[in-house]
Amino acid sequence: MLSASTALEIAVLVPLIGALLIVLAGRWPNLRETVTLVTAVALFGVVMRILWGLTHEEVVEITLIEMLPGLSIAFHTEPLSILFAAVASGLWVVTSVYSIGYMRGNNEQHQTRFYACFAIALSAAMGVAFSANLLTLFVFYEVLTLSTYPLVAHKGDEAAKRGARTYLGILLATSIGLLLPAIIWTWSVAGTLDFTPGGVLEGRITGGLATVLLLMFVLGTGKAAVMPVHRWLPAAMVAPTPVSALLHAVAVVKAGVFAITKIVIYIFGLDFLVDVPEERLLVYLVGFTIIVASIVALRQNNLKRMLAYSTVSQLSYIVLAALVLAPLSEIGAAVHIVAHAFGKITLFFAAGAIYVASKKTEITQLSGIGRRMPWTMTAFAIGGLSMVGVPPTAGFVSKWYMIAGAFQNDNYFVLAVLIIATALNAAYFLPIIFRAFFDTENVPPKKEHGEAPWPMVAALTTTAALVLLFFLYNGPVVTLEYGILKGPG
Amino acid sequence: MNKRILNLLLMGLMLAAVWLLLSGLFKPLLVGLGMAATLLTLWLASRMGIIDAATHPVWAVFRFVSFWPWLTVEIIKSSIDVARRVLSPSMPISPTVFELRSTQKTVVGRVVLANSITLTPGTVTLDVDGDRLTVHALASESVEYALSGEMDRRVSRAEGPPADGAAPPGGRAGDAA
Amino acid sequence: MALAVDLLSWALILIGGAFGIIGGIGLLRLPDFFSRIHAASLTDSMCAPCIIAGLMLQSGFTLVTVKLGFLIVFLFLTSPTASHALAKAALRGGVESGQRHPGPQEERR
Amino acid sequence: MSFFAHYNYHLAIILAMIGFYTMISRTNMVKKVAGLNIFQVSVFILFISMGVLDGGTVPILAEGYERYSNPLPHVLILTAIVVGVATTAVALALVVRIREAFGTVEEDQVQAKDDEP
Amino acid sequence: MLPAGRLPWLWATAVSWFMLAAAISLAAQVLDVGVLSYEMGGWAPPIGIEYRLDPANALLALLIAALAAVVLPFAGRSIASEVPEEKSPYVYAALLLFLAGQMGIAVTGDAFNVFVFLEISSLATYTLIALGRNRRALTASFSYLIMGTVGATFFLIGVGLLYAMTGTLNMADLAARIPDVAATRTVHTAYAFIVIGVCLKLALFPLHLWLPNAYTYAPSAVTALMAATATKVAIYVLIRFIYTVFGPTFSFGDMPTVYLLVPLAVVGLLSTSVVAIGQDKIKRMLAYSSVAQIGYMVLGIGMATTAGLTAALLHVFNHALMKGALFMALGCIAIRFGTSQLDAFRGLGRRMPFTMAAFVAGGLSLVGVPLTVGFISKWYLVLAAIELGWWPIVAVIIVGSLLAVIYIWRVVEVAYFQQGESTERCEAPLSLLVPTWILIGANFWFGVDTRVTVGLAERAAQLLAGGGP
Amino acid sequence: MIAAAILSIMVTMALAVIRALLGKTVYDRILAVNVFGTKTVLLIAALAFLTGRPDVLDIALAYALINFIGMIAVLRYFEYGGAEPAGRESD
Ligand code: NA
Ligand code: NA
Repeated sequence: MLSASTALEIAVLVPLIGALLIVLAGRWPNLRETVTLVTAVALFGVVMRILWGLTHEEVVEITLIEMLPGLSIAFHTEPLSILFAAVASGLWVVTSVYSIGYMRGNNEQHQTRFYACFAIALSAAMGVAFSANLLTLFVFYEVLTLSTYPLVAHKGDEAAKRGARTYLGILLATSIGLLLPAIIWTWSVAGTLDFTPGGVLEGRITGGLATVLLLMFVLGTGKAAVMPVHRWLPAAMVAPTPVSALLHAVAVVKAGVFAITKIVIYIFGLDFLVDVPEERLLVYLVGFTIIVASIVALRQNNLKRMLAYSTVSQLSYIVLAALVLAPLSEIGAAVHIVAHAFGKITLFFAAGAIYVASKKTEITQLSGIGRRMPWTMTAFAIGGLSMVGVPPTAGFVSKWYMIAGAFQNDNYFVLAVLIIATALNAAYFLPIIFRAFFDTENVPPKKEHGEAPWPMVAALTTTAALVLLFFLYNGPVVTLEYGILKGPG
Repeated sequence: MNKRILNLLLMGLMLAAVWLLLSGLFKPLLVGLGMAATLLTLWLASRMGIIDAATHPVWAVFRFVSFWPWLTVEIIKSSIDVARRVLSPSMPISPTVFELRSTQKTVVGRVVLANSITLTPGTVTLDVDGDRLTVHALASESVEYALSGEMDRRVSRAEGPPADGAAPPGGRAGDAA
Repeated sequence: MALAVDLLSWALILIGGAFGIIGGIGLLRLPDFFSRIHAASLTDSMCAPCIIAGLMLQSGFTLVTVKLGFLIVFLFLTSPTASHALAKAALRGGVESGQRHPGPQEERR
Repeated sequence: MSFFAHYNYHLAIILAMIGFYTMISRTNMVKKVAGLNIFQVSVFILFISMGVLDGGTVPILAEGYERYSNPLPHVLILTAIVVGVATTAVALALVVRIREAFGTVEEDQVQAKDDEP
Repeated sequence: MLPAGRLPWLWATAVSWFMLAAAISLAAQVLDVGVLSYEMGGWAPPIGIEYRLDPANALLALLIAALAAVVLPFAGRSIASEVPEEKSPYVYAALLLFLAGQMGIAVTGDAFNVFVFLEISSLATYTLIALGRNRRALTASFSYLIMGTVGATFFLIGVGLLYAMTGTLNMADLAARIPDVAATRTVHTAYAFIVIGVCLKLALFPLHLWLPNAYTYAPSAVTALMAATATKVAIYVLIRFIYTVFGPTFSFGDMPTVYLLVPLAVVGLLSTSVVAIGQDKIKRMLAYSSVAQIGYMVLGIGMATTAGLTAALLHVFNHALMKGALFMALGCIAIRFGTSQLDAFRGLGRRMPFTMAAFVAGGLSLVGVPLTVGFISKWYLVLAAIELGWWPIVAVIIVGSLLAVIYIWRVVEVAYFQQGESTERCEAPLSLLVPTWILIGANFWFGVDTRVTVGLAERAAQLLAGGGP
Repeated sequence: MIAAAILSIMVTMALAVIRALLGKTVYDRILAVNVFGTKTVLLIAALAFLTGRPDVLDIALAYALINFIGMIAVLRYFEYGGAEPAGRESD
């Protein structure tokens, strides 16, 4: 049986080997896709093994390479890591199924490159998830950026290239320009980059400077798409839908918010930041992002763009929750990583299914589509309701913890933001659901169509089911995440 | 005996003598270096085709011995003439270009003539083409004198009967440079 | 005898020096390039040999004398060659060479 | 009279300036090389003149002399001259090749020909 | 006159390997018994020339020998494809002369001897550059010759003035005697001349103008070797003179070295990085990048701390590895396409996968990605800057890396995401790939296992900053 | 007496320098430089006597050689189209 430390070692390796095999199997599509699926399942299994270890008090930390004293590439396990890794690897399985339907249904080019880069991106996501220090986090964060570039530019036309360049430019510029200096600063202040329970900065830096450092971390982690560094996300909508799923739900943006949460908890430490009044300024910035992105989403007609801005605002929920600094809100942040992942991936799967079946991309074209694609649109409705936070969906659970956390700290600004944002979310999701099921068809489709190919429908049904299931069975996750509140020692 | 070898030997002796005279030191190391330099020069010279079986410029030096004193007197005379013209306030000069036919039969002979003309202040050889010399004179008086062929005759006389180094008829005598 | 040699030596040096200066003056005064060649020729053919000869007389008969002799021979071989090369190059380079004597001349080349 | 006390320095500086100016102001590559040579020679002169000793004679051993100038600068500069000659040779060889390739040794004309394909 | 073909190459390669063996044994002895000294012809300094090996120049000698031993096997095919066959013997002759000069600078303990070796290697370099295919190689070589000779002559002036003041040319003796005369104008002038002269040779901005053309038009193998070693040796000379001969007290106390080197390094590394982004000829792009990287090294030197010097020495070593590898990768491309124009890179990711992978790996190292040597030296440089509290410098180093990302990415994008006219595989021959990948491997090896390089650099830096040679 | 020789040689050299500076043609300058060179040979020879170190005569000989070769080299440069733009015939 696999030991936990071996599992940790191979978590990054499994998708990499998968990518290699995918390239080698490139000439035989069936084999290639089988490899993808097998790899995804294997990775999920490995992550589950690590999870099992963690729940049985098997704390693992391994150092792969020590370049200089105190400067190493190292992995460890902790509740937040395992949550992110589990979501990413689990959704990879579903996304792989969906991708097979989408790529074949659309006759896409360069499919081998697509699957290989996808696997590398997952490898990087595992690296981010299990990173035991900021340097490791940074390295895999950049690998994730680079490996997803070919995916975003997949179509290869001018628009795709332009979008991909914006994507790459913003992510690299913010990470090298802000995240890296923040890491260096941390090193020079604390003398270590290790993620340590309780943080490493307390007593070593003044509150004002800590806020500046935190701002550098928040904006430097461009993947979290806090305004004003959110622009890469709408620009990346040129990508094929499975890629959007990867970006929005599986790995990329989650890596961003995961990183911020982890930094807040393990580098700054909640106890330290609570005593820093200036930290509130960041809360305002993030709250502003939530509201503005929601308003922008409301004004979109393109379905995928609307979803993109929705992601911007939902990500800021997570960052906001992390910055509220109450124990319950941290749980809320962690849970929302899961909830949003399930919900958003359902929405994107649905949008992709609509596109594959009817070639429709605009919201106004969707009137009456619910009757042609009942499964798809039902899943869409579930995903949308989860975004709003209506029971019985996953979104309700996370919002519940966030609001509870805000009450814990008497943070009424956050409460107000959450309430306004919920109203806005309802204002842009509910009309679509009504239009799809209750309006009559206004734009006749080019050809008669029903549901999209079955793998896609299977995938989106699964994720929609997960949204509902998470509402019912979130207990283990929440229990696990209480682990992050454990103090030092 | 092979004439080329003889010429080489002679040249080598000359070079060795020059070395010894200039160095004035007779330590084994320096003499050895001198011999090495001599041999290197000989090798280069024969590679460049300077030494062949036909002629050896060294002979010319001896052959023209009778010509030197006359040339010295000539140089002194024309030097005074040029000096007078340069210093005279009116500067009585009349630069002229003229052509001269040489009667020498050897290349060496023609070179001696051309160089003698140049060596003499007041005249300079501009160009040599076959047996025709283009000459520049500071004053037109020199033209008549040069055309009278006094120098040409003396060079020819010193040159002696044509030996093996005869210039090809009408061919280029070669530039002095 | 020694006095005679000394006197001769001084005379030669003085004559050489004088011709050198005259040549220099000519170099400045004469109006065109080809005329100036003759002034230079004055310094090469008169000044240098005279001065070196004067020095030779000063040194008695030693290796130094031989070296000075070498110097004279060398200058006598090279200076007309250099003058000729210079004149020829100037002619090719299109420097005005003064009037042509209506003597036995044909069209060159 | 500090100027004349170190006149060798000043002469070397003047020479160096002449060489430097030539090198910078001329477009003709041969003249540049000439300027470079003047510049180098100024340094050689500086070095050698520094070795001079008041009342010292040429550093060649001879009867009747006690005081010689310092020969070390001479030796060094001899090396430097050799290096300089080699540099000049390479430079001139390059100029010859440049003329073969571009048909000119004027830097601006070479530049102009470079801009053509 | 000379036998063309493979014999000269084999000979040169054998010599380079022998040199490597010698350098290794010397380095081992230095680590074992400390400073090694040898007097040329038995003449004791200051009359005679002393060869002297300490950890600093043992590292340099090792670097030169190692890179030569890797580049010369590479040169065989590369030179054959870029230089006419009848001229290739001259290439190897000049390469060996170049190496002799470089090694000479590394081991000599005599200031004037440095000048001589500097010129010997430079003369060989001029010839090598002129052997490039494009006729512009000639003009590139010519302007390098002019600038390089001026630099060397400046250096000579400085050395001459030092000699006038101290009566010695031995660097150890100079170091001992300069403090007594440090207050004189002559020594100040000497310092200025030496620093400026060496900076010309090492192409510090704004004295770098000769470098881009020289690197661009020289044959690929020559560029690889030059980029890897030539400027490094000049950096070494700069360090030697600033830290050993003049000593930190004089260089940084009496002279405004910091205010000269640091601004120039900063402006240079930023501006030339920006210029590199605009280049369509990748060889020229890397050449500008070299000028920028020289900026990093000079920055480290200008910090006047042991940490800064350590970083500079590390970067000397590490940059040699990365630039050598990158230029060798370009050589692999040149052998197939005869150019390094960006257009030629279209679709190369598929056509020459191993070459392009090497280029990307070298590029990552250039950017300073962790696990590569580039990260190690930049990390030390940043730490040195933080130690001094020079936060703007930290920002500059990071911005420089960001600019490097941009110019490397341009190539990656064209090679991997643009279609070429052909998709046929045309991978470079193994005789080129293997040496290239050896250097790439070294980029990662020394990026992970830093004990040797960091250890040596720290020892050397302590030794140099301590004053004694 | 040797001082007189040196003086006159230096006067000649000065005059030659003036001509070299005045020009007009490049050949005038070369001529002046050549005169300057040969006078340098004499100067060195005379100085050898003045300082009583005739060893220096070797330098005079070497200098005469270099002067001549340099002169021919420069002339060849001008003859074969150094000064003129490209394309001039040379024989
Ligand atoms: Na004459
Ligand atoms: Na002459």
